[in-house]
Amino acid sequence: MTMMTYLEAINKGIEEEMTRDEKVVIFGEDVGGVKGGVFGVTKGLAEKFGDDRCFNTPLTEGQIGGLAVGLGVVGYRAIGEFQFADYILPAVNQLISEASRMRYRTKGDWTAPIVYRTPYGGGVRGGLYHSQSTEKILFGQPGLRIVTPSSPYDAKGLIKAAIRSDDPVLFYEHKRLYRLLKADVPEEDYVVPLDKANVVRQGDDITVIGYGMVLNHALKAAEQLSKEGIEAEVVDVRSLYPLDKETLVEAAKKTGKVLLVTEDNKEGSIMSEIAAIIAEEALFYLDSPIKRLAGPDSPSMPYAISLEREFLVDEEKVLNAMRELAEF
Amino acid sequence: MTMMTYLEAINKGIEEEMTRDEKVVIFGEDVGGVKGGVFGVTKGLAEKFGDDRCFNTPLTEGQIGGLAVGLGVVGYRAIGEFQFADYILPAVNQLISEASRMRYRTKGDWTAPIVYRTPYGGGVRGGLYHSQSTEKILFGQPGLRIVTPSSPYDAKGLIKAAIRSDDPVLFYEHKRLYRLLKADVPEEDYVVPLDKANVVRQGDDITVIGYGMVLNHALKAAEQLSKEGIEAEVVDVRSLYPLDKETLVEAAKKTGKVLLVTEDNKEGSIMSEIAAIIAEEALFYLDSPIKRLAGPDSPSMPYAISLEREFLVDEEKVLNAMRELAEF
Amino acid sequence: MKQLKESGLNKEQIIEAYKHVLRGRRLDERLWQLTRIGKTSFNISGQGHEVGQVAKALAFEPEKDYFLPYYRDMTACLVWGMTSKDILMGSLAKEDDPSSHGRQMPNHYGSKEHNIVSHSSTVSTQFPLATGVAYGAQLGKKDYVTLTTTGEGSANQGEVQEAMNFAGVKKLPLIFVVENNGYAISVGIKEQYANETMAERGPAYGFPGHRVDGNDFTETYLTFKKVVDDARNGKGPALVELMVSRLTSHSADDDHTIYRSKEELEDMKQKDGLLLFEKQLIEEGYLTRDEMTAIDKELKAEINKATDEAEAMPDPTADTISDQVYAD
Amino acid sequence: MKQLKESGLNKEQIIEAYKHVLRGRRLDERLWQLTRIGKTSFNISGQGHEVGQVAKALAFEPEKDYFLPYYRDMTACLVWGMTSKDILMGSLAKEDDPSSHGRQMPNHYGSKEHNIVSHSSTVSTQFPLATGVAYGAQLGKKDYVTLTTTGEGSANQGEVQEAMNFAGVKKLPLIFVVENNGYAISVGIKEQYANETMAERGPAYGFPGHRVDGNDFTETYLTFKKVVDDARNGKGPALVELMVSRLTSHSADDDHTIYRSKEELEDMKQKDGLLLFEKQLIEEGYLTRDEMTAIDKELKAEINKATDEAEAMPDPTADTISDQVYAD
Ligand SMILES: Cc1ncc(C[n+]2csc(CCOP(=O)(O)OP(=O)(O)O)c2C)c(N)n1
Ligand SMILES: Cc1ncc(C[n+]2csc(CCOP(=O)(O)OP(=O)(O)O)c2C)c(N)n1
Ligand SMILES: [Mg+2]
Ligand SMILES: [Mg+2]
Repeated sequence: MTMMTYLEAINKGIEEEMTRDEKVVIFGEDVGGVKGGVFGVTKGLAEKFGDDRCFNTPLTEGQIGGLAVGLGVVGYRAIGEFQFADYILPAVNQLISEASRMRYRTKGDWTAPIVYRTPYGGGVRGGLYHSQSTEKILFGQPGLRIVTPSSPYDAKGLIKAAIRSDDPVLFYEHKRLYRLLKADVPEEDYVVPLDKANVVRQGDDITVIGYGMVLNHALKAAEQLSKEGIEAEVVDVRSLYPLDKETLVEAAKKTGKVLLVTEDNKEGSIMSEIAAIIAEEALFYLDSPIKRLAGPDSPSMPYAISLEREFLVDEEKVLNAMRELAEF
Repeated sequence: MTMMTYLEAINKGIEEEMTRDEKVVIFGEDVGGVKGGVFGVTKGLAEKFGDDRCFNTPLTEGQIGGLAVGLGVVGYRAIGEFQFADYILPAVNQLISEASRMRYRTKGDWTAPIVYRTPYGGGVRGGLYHSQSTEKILFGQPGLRIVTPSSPYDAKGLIKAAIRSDDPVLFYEHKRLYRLLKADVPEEDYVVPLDKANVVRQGDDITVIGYGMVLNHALKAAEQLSKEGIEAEVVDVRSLYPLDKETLVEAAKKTGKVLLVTEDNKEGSIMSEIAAIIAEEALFYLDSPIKRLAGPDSPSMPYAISLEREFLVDEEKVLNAMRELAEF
Repeated sequence: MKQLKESGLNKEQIIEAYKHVLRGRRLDERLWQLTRIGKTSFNISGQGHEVGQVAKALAFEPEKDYFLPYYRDMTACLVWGMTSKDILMGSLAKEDDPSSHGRQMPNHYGSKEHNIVSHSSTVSTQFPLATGVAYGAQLGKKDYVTLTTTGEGSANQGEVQEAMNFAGVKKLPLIFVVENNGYAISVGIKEQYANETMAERGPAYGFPGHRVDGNDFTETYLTFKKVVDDARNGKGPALVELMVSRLTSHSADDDHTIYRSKEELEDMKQKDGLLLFEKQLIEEGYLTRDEMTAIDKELKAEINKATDEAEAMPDPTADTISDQVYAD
Repeated sequence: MKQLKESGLNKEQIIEAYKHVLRGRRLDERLWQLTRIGKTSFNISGQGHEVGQVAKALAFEPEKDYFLPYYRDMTACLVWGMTSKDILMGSLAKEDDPSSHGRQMPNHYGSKEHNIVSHSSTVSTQFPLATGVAYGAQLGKKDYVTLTTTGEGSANQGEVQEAMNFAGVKKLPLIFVVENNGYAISVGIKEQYANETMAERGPAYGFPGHRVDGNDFTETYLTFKKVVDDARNGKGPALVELMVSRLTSHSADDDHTIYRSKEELEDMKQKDGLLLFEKQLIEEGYLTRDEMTAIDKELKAEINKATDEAEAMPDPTADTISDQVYAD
């Protein structure tokens, strides 16, 4: 076990996989050379694996998206980085039209094993274009997987699983968690499944479902509420698409009171799909309306501190919503 | 009143608005000249309004998206056509980063009054890339509106309202409805609001919510069921984003049994958001799980007739789902 | 026009080339026939592109070189190794269609067996992919060359420029082709781009660009021979603009008599590359008219047989709708 | 370097130009200061670009011409009419910030009053917008010219090429500028593009391209004068590549000493355009060192005052989070 940040865990996971399989290559804007990414996630990789396997691309996200697919069809495992999740938008066409459909449209003759990594999320004074949760835009594209870790342990195990997967995987990294979370992470080789939600805390009173920063808020709030005699079941969605319906539905049934938390806008977020699944498959187990706690329906996320705070779903908002639900 | 197809109604609506306001311009691939669009929606407009106001663009959707925004900031009302809804993907960055945020990011100093028109939907042997319902990709972007007509009357009234709106409006046209629907449409000037769902049929037994082709299936199925003594409330969503929550929630409460129908994939469709809203705001009015009838979670929509049929939500599937719900 | 013997190909090879050209024409005629009688629902054809495509493809080594074609490249795909039956199975959407197993529309060529990578309908997305395939050659120290193609309208897509830019930076063994037939559906060249030639765009990304008359077999073949040799020898990419004619309407859904004059259509027919090639073959003593008639008969028989065989193949079954969405 | 008098500007104008340059430098130094002491959380700076930006902007008529800048264009925006206080209000995220009313990060310049169109953080999205603004001039028969800018890294984005292509086709009164400082964050030119100059890309889209030394005031001014005059006279667009230096790290979040050598940094400092310009002004008899010192003092006082005033302005209040999402 080594103490590692969320960021270091991702870096380590990539390093291990690049060592294990020389077909793994990684690229993106500022990913190569001595810089190793604007957040430092790819630090040391160019030095260790050479400039052919870890390299800078020109500032062209569509190209990053398509380059990965092309490498995939000739047997490489490409990891393409989008510098911010906001800048995945120029690559949406490649991700949906190409990456997510190569397998299906050839019935498996050609495949595109890819990891697209990208930092997402707000609360870093990033303003409208460095704070977004863009995963909803690519949600619901069969053929593509979307996953996100919410702990250092998952960060390492999930990136390793993503790299080994034969599917294209969109790997979202919460940029506020990069250095905020530090925990013991095994040095051994392990993977975390790409298709399983994770019940991170057991409880009988309410069920809270989330991922990323807000999941960590929920965990803290749950400890607080425990002192007040309220026990929350907390579920980390982890596999954003396809969703692990079974685990999510079970967790909803268990307490009958469900709070879905996201830092994205309320309408159209992944939490809406989870609500729909629960309303379809567990309706008669529910003792309260399915509550969603989310950002307002205004464009994410203004820069001024007053506005950013107003937008953000912080620990206090999560705590209040959990308490309110428990009291319902 | 004149008998008009859905397609003619859109053409007429645009023509009326271009006559009324010389700031309205329209462009896209094959939109100008004598061709007037690959489906013929813009036929006659270049001849009538000149090649400056109705023109062909090069084959570049990102450019079409941004051109409209630029025209908007200097006082024009641009109508940009994406030849197929599938080909909106190269423009997603412009639509989300620019069109939907110009107003918000300048607190109203600069605005982008735009209509982006595009034909969507399957059942035309269009295969994977001429059949998609891509509205979910742009759903949930505050600042942008998404609307779609499901009748010739709405087609004319809604396109006129979209053109007059000071917001960017994504206007989805179901390509199977273009020539399938023909109805009496008033010659007078009228508009249909951009933010209201429409209860197209009253009933007390079940509530069916949908739009586009499947809405028309639901209407036919409702007539059939009426003969069996089952009365369906049928709601045309019409304003896909932002949703008209009030009307949708009222309709759900009225019967307590809700069927949501879409020809899109099941996960991540707009119906999921509607389910979430109902589960949050009308849970205790429900007598049955919120049912969603949708395409399978495989990439829309294979070409082979057997596969296309399997994918499509047709009248029979809608009828069966409605009957099943009524019997619940 | 250059003499055929200047190509350096021997008589046998030249006659083989002619057979490819004629097979392309006859097979396409068959596809139109099948569309007219309703056995397939769509065709988009390369009539007028055949001579250039054969000359282009013959400069490669299909056993190892990769090809990422576009929808008019049927004849080039035949040279690359696909059979008439393969093509027909695609148009008839058969389970054994090597392009997509019936999942894509007709004319979306691909074949794992022959290194022809599947393409989408969204134009030019293959360009970034091709850079990945080509980068794979550098990474793996393989000496294959990659070819990718598109139309002159589609060449304006941003992704094309991004791919060319990357290819320049990495000096990839990659040949870009723009098949310039003067039209993007109804949009003529003046409305598509303002530069003199598309070939000029090569140097703007740091590599050579050549324009060749696609009806001049020898010039085309020699130009490709040179750029393919250079690419294989580490000298980097090239762009070739192939001047061709679109003898037919854009596709089965289009009627080009609306936007092209009678004179233009008549003139083009006179200059049909197939006729010019046949004239040249006779004049330069490769074949007699009788020999051509014999070849034609032989090819028609081949295509008839292929049609019968393809029609007899099984269709995809509905229960395969969700096969190969994901790897597992 | 050309003599200043060759510019055709009189002494007063040249001194005015110097004041703009120095104001740009001093104001940016203030912004860094505010960042260091935590009063703003971010800065990205145009140090090293100032001389070229002033020479560029002076060739336009800001009362009527439109400007779609990028984040390093602060000095050009000052010439266009924005004040130090305007800029400071942006960095301090004040309600009256004309760029975004505190909603965007610092350095996202815009001003309705001065025809400076708001831009996003997503690089180069302003290029397609600029074509819309410029097409508005043609449509409305107005004689304004539009200017848009980006960095040499961002110039590789597909949307840039699409916009240039359209501008060529429509012969728009539009000047494209690439401010080439040799770096895209840490990525040097060799990894960005393989062509000799960015200017070459103009002709590839059918219009002239010029490369100028941004530290050569006269050359830069005259080049812009010519292309602006041509654009205003209906001769169409032009591309200007402005060779400049990035004297600072990419932004407050970057440390360029990691990827740039000491020698390079030292050498660049020696060639600081401000110092060269001052030397030239003295040598050519426009100003004495003492006069410059006086101007500097005056500007510092102006900036101090502006800082005080800007700091005293009100912040946006949390309750405005949902203002101006939509028109109504
Ligand atoms: C991104 C995208 N936009 C639009 C279309 C619709 N479309 C198909 S082919 C075509 C014209 C292509 O013209 P060109 O590139 O010149 O090729 P050609 O058909 O002439 O060979 C268009 C607009 C598409 N398939 N993809
Ligand atoms: C689409 C997009 N991708 C990535 C980024 C992150 N980013 C911001 S500036 C920058 C480098 C820009 O370099 P260049 O265009 O040369 O401009 P410079 O900063 O050197 O003036 C990058 C990668 C972004 N803002 N937008
Ligand atoms: Mg063409
Ligand atoms: Mg730069």
